[in-house]
Amino acid sequence: MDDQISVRIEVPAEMILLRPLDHFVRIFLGQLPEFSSRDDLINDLELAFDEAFTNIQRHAYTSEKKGPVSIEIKVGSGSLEFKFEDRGQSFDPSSVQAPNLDKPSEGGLGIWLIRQVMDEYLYHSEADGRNVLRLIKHFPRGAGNSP
Amino acid sequence: MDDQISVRIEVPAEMILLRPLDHFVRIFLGQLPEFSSRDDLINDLELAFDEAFTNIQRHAYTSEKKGPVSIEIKVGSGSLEFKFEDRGQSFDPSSVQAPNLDKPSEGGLGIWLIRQVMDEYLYHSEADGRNVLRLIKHFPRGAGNSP
Amino acid sequence: MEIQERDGITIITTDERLDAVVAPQLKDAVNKLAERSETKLVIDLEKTRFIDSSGCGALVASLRALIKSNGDMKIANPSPQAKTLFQLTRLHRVFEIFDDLEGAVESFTAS
Amino acid sequence: MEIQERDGITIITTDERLDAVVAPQLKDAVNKLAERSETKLVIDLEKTRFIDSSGCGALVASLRALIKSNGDMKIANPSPQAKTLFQLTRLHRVFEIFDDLEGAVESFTAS
Ligand SMILES: Nc1ncnc2c1ncn2[C@@H]1O[C@H](COP(=O)(O)OP(=O)(O)O)[C@@H](O)[C@H]1O
Ligand SMILES: Nc1ncnc2c1ncn2[C@@H]1O[C@H](COP(=O)(O)OP(=O)(O)O)[C@@H](O)[C@H]1O
Repeated sequence: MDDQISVRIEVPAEMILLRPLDHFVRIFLGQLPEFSSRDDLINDLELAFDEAFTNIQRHAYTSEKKGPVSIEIKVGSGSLEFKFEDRGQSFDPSSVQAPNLDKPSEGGLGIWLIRQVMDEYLYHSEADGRNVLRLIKHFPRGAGNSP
Repeated sequence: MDDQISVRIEVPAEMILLRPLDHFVRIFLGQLPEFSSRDDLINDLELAFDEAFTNIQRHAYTSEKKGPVSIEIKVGSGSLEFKFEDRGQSFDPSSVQAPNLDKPSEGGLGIWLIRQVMDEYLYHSEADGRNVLRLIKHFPRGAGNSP
Repeated sequence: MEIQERDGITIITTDERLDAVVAPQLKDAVNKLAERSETKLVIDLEKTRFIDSSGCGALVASLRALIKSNGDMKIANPSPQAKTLFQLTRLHRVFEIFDDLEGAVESFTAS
Repeated sequence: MEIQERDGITIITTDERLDAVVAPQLKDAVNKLAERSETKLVIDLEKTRFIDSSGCGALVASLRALIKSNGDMKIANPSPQAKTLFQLTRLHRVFEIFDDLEGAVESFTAS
């Protein structure tokens, strides 16, 4: 993991940050050789990132004034990780029911979508009040060249 | 300064981060009511940000492997600040000569351009090796409405 | 987001992104349109590169509101990302989706 | 960045940004073109929304390399941002700048 590149971003979990962050992720990943001409993969990763941030904005911080979210993006030679830390309401992802796709509803797709496009959805809460969400995607080395 | 919004970003000072960061800044500022329909102002701010990051990438870290840069973007009710911290080579901005615009050359425009579009260019080095660059722009409250 | 009328059909052209930022706006606009019964609406995604679950939710809510007042909704011009998302969520079986705007508009006048 | 030839005139269409990321590429490409004497080059900025000082530097270097081998360079389609930047740096007095590609191309054939 010598050629790992890592980025840390701390923002308030406000809706106004969603688009700047999504664009950052998309343009950053789009420049990595691993993802060149892999628009489908970048779309998936942007979606997972977008859903995770939106959930923290909406569910971890329910009051008007939003708390902070700390984001880490790590790209290694064979995998990518988005790590989100918030200090809001925690929850138990295993208790969230999968959506019934035969009865489309207005919500309840976020976590399910993240799990569809990422390989791992790992969530835990620390004693100091931090909730840590890690989304991981594995890809073959040189995925960009052999789609 | 109650409605201040602040963002922190830590990245390696690599060229691959320039575009993701520039886009983040552009889209973030573009959504703030202060800058709505002020493309000229956003262009100026993107340019200042771009030049400051490029200078750190190029001059503060001269070796192949780049060190870290920590960026803070703060928007208050009447001003905006970009703060950059690097741990590389320091320099004395007051010793940098203004470019001779009658003899166009390939370089030497960066700091001058930043000073043209921002109100303040403040640079100092800390004892612990951090070099701190603060770029400040003042704008009238509600600038967006009365261009 | 732009709204226009053409021969009794309303066309909403969404922006580059149909995400949590604009989903409430879309729902509000369609709820207003649905006050009139039998509203025929086309959502033109031509400019929309990216849709998330909030965007999908707004589309589901929009269709539902229109059907309640005997209207209907068609979708035109999905991007590759939108197509993938509609397939994944099986919303392609819920929405009537057309590759171009004309097809969506004509499907109303034909019926 | 795209390079094409048209009636003995080379046209380079730059991407959305002409910044430190692509400046070396542009310089390399023009240096190669300048190996041939009397190269006529148009830099078409139609797609370019944003230029920084590295982009300006690459344009200055390009003009210089071409003139050295008796060629010339014109610029077409500057964005509002590019116009402002060229004025600020007074490069609008150094470069021949045209509002559209045709004007730039014709300025070569006319002379
Ligand atoms: N980051 C989070 N923090 C706290 N609760 C969350 C978080 N993400 C999801 N949840 C909870 O899980 C539920 C399901 O989330 P999701 O699948 O994204 O659908 P939706 O957001 O539409 O409800 C949410 O309604 C919320 O109660
Ligand atoms: N952040 C920085 N850290 C160290 N040195 C710098 C920094 N910014 C500028 N410099 C120095 O100041 C000089 C002038 O910078 P600038 O006006 O941006 O022009 P250029 O980058 O084209 O040389 C640079 O050549 C460099 O020596």
